[in-house]
Amino acid sequence: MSLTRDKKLWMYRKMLEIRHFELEVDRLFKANMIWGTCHLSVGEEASAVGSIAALEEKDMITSTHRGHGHCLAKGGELPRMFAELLGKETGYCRGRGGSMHIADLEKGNLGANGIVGGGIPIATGAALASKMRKDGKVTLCFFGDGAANQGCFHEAVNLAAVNKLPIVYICENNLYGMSVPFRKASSVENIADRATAYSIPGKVVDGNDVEAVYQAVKEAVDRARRGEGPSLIENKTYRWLGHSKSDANVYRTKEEIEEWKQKCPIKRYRQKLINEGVASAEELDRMEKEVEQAIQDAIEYAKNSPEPRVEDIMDGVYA
Amino acid sequence: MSLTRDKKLWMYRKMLEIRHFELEVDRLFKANMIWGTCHLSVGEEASAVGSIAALEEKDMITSTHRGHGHCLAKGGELPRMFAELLGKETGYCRGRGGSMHIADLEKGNLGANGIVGGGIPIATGAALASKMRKDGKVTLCFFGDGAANQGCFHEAVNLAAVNKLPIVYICENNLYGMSVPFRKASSVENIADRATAYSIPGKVVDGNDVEAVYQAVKEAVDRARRGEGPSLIENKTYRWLGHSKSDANVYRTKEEIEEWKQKCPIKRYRQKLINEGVASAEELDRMEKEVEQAIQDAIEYAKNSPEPRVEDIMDGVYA
Amino acid sequence: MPEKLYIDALREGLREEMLRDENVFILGEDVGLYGGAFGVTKGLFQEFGEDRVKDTPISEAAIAGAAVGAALCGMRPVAEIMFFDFFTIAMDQLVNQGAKNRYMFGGKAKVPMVIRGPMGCGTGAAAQHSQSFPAVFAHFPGLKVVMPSTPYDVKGLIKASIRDDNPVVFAEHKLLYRVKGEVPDEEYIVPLGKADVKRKGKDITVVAGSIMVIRALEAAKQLEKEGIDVEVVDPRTLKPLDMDTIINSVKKTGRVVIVEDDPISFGWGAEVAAGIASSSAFDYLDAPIKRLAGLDIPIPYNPNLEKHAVPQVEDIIKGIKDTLR
Amino acid sequence: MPEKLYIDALREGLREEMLRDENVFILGEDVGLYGGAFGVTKGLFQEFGEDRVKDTPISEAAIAGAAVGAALCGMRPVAEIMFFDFFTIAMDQLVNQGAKNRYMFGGKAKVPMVIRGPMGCGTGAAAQHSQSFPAVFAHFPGLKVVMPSTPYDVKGLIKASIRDDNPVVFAEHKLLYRVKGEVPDEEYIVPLGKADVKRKGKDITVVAGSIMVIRALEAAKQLEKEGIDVEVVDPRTLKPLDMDTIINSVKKTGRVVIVEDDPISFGWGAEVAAGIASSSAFDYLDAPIKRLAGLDIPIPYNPNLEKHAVPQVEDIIKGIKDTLR
Ligand SMILES: Cc1ncc(C[n+]2csc(CCOP(=O)(O)OP(=O)(O)O)c2C)c(N)n1
Ligand SMILES: Cc1ncc(C[n+]2csc(CCOP(=O)(O)OP(=O)(O)O)c2C)c(N)n1
Ligand SMILES: [Mg+2]
Ligand SMILES: [Mg+2]
Repeated sequence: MSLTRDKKLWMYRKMLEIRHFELEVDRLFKANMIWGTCHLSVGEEASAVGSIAALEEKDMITSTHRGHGHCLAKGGELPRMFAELLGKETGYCRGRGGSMHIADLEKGNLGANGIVGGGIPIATGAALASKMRKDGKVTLCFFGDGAANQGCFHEAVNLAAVNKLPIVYICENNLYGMSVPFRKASSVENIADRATAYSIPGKVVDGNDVEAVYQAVKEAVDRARRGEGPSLIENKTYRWLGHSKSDANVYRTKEEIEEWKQKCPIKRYRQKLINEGVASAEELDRMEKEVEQAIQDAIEYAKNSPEPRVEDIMDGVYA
Repeated sequence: MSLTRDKKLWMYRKMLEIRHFELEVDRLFKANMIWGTCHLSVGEEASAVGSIAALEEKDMITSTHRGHGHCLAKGGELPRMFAELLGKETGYCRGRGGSMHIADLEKGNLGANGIVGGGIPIATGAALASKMRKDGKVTLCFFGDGAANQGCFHEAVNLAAVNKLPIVYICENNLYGMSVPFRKASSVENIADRATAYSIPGKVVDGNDVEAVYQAVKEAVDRARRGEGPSLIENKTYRWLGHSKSDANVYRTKEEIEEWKQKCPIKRYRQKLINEGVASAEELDRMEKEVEQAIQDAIEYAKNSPEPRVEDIMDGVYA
Repeated sequence: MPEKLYIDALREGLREEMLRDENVFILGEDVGLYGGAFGVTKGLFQEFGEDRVKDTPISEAAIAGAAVGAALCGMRPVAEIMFFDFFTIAMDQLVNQGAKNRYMFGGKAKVPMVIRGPMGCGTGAAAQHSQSFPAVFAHFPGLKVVMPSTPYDVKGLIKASIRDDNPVVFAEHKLLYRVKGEVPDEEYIVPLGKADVKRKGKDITVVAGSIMVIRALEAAKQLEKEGIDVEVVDPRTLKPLDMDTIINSVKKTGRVVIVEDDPISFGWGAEVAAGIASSSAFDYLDAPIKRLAGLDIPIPYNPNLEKHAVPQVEDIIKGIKDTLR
Repeated sequence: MPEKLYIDALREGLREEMLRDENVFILGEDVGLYGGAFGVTKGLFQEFGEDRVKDTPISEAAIAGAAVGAALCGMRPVAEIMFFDFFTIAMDQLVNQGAKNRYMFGGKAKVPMVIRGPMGCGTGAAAQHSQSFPAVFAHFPGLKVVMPSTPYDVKGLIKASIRDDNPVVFAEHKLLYRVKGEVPDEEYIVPLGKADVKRKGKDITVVAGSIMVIRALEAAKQLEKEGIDVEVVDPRTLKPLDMDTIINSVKKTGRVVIVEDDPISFGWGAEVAAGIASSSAFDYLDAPIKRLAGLDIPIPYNPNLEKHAVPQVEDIIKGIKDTLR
């Protein structure tokens, strides 16, 4: 499963896109231009991108409250994402959902989720549909280390395992569930060890190594597509910023955060691409400029988009 | 942890009591003297008795829909149990609960449960209370193989494990959850293997060998009492009768049932007691007669007990 | 017209929709070989195979959640929950996911699923297997709630529910399974959101749902002998709720008794009463609105207590007479 | 009297009960060092230690269930659920276990626990973090349901709830946390089951709960200038529901508007309306009972839509005027 140059550059670009997108969101938040709350995945980009890189276009994902990265990697468009965060009619959810509910069904993104763990049974149902229809699709189900303590995780993984459903469960272990350290909430060394409880493969991956993530997930996706059932993959990573908009970070040390910043998945991949001669520093810089520009354009688009009309407030409850 | 003669005879007597109690219940049911439904544990007596034999009197249990055995082993009284099944005011629940809700708080039985898996978080809370109060109590939490697929199993065991609570989870694996075979519902060889998911000890036991059950549970109880946290024990066993009152048994073969009847935990223990010279066949026969008499007396008591008064129907909703 | 049992009519509805649309499938505990705890799905496993009549682990949250996910992908799952009380375990997946997905995604998803199961007391199943609380689901925007009372309705409504593109909570009643009624051989559906006047009358309106329709009709029959002419209106679906039919009936009769089998406080009867009290029927009311419902207690096991926990025919007769006085 | 924030008064109530009774303890997600998502438990961890202010895994069902179990053993747990929407995950443990245990055990167990958390919209948290549905819990016999609207009430009611020997669902409102009001320094409790007339008036009764009390009082203030004298009644607890106070007020004024922030269909306002319509106040009514409530939609994210999803002060003013016309 060797990666083409295009794929490598795609992965790098997507990580950049996510990083810059989220830093802009953070800025807009602080400027009071975004309402509500949101959860940023800065530092975790390799997990979203490496995982989704292993999919085909027709495949599906379910995402989490920390879902911007998943959405972008699965083909989400910057303008519609910003528009959603700004609550505009042109947003992915016509301004009804906001950050926690962005879905992009056409691209196979079955949605972020405000309920921790809430997407796990849904992803499992999507995989059940694929199996029944024999449509050859695989579903990736993202969730956090905290979510792995929800009952629905257990129920869904067991259901998938007994039915050999085409699904890959991806735990993004960033060492905290909100303020609670992984070790205080989860009585297990690695979430991947829980695979044993369902007789499925489990694998711990360096979640800041985008190619390692890709390889592990690809293997699991192939397995799923062959009809051999689910796998559980744990990407060990870290979020650099607070849990959500209001977070004094009392539960982590500056040193710990700094240490993880040193393990930046983007910087690391950039070095690798340069070292391996995949691209020059200049090419990558140029790419970054493009990304930044696209993001500024997207913000403009969002700002200029119309608000939803109050007359339409009842629309869309029922089909 | 060698067993005294008294304890051995107590275990034998309790198994007999449960067996005869349930066969009488079955008879009363068929005679339309019992209302509603009930779930009999004929064939599984060693699991209830061996497990509870490992407890001290102050310790607690939570039971299941198939809970007569647990209740009797924990000191439940035959007259009040029959009275409950007959819906009488003298029953454990004053006729309000019936088979599925018998509780005996004074004896540490926190109740049978009509919700499969429903008792698992409750037991965990009881153990939490013990830990906070340092009262030295241990809680045994009974549940079936089917219940081990409920989300609350996962949540509760993890909660107990991170808090090192004094609790022992006892899965009574009788190979079926209602009509669905264990292997079709649970993607794991043994429920005990799920212990790995919480880094706690897990052990598979021959659930028809009352002393083996005792030894395994005793070890886990001692561990819990020492403050070292929960364990998961799986008693492999089998129910001889239907799942509940109406069960055509279409999902099992006669041969399978017959084969398990050969493994009768009571017959087996009887032989052992005689072989080891613990008691003579006559002594054990006499004991059985006593048990039968006690049961007949209990049924009489229940039959002669008063019905609840309709005027009291609102009593006991709120404390 | 042939007479059929409620349970058989329900099964026929399921079967017809499965034949009609290969996206329809059944999942739940013991729905396969066993045919469901009450026998609703009996024979369907043999006819359609284990893929389309799927036994699941005992995992209500995953059953509901998987149904939501499969529905989002275009399947039309019909999930059986063995007893209505257990809907609480699947609650989050129903009300936070299934019900909200479409709206919060900007009107861009469909969740065509049915989740069904029996509510109600009367079989001695006690507190955790007997409660009726369909009103709870009707309070969550995005769900539809159906509560059929006759063999005719249950067949027509299950078919409509399966064809509906929204999540439908389909509340059966244990005691109705063995009730007989006319069911035509020709295909038909009963649309969601239409109340049905089960009996025409001019003296008083009884709004009854589910099992209480049967009891209200029996009460009406007995009162007929005393010259009291009772109109029985069955809302059939709680969401959408057809208040128009109810209001028109009340305007005609000027008196109303509402009969439900869930605990009286905050039950669906409250919504119906409130709807009447804030409607144009208010001026036509000649007596206070009367509500008959279950006591505010968990259902007791003892058969005599159990019987007293919810309205019986005698209670309905008395309630009607009190309101006419 | 000193003025305090609702959130601080609530915390004081928790703290006092923890000092008073060592069986009282707090459990929930991020309630420890972090002090709770909204800061309700801030400082308690430092004061009482991690045993009595216990961070749990993200496992709402186990939180509620463990509270039930601990309560059965004589502890008095106060479980925090981070958002009211997540109560659905803990639903079975609350309604099938906690609520029913005592009755189904023949009146022989006590379940002295509180489960609390913030409901309501107005912060842009969207569909899965904004819903109010306290009425749902009030429909389950065995639970009590409390819904405090002021700093005074929240302190007195949390203390009463903790001392109560039954499971209490304690519904706060996000927007109330920062509301200020008078809170005496001396110890007091507010008993469960007593409505409070938050403002006396003679022209019309407004029954409002939770955040809507604040808005109703503001509406009353504005209408005073127009010579309209509004009485505002706050039920404070939905279960037990003090209908007497409400009925007496309606008898006095002859007109009533009910204001709630949950979806209108099958909300608690329906029960209040139904209670009035079947009571002795029926004959005193000079106008149909008016209900103002949230729209039947999941809460939208966009701030303008969100504002329109539930009644605002203007809507209440309009509702009152319509009813007086
Ligand atoms: C059911 C539920 N419980 C609690 C919350 C509040 N909450 C939002 S995110 C979060 C932490 C989730 O931790 P994890 O799964 O590890 O994801 P992470 O935030 O670390 O990415 C919590 C507790 C929620 N949204 N849903
Ligand atoms: C939550 C819930 N789901 C389903 C049921 C119906 N039911 C009662 S017992 C049972 C089987 C339980 O299997 P297991 O846990 O293995 O216990 P066993 O009956 O074999 O002793 C089922 C499905 C229930 N009572 N509660
Ligand atoms: Mg995390
Ligand atoms: Mg079993």
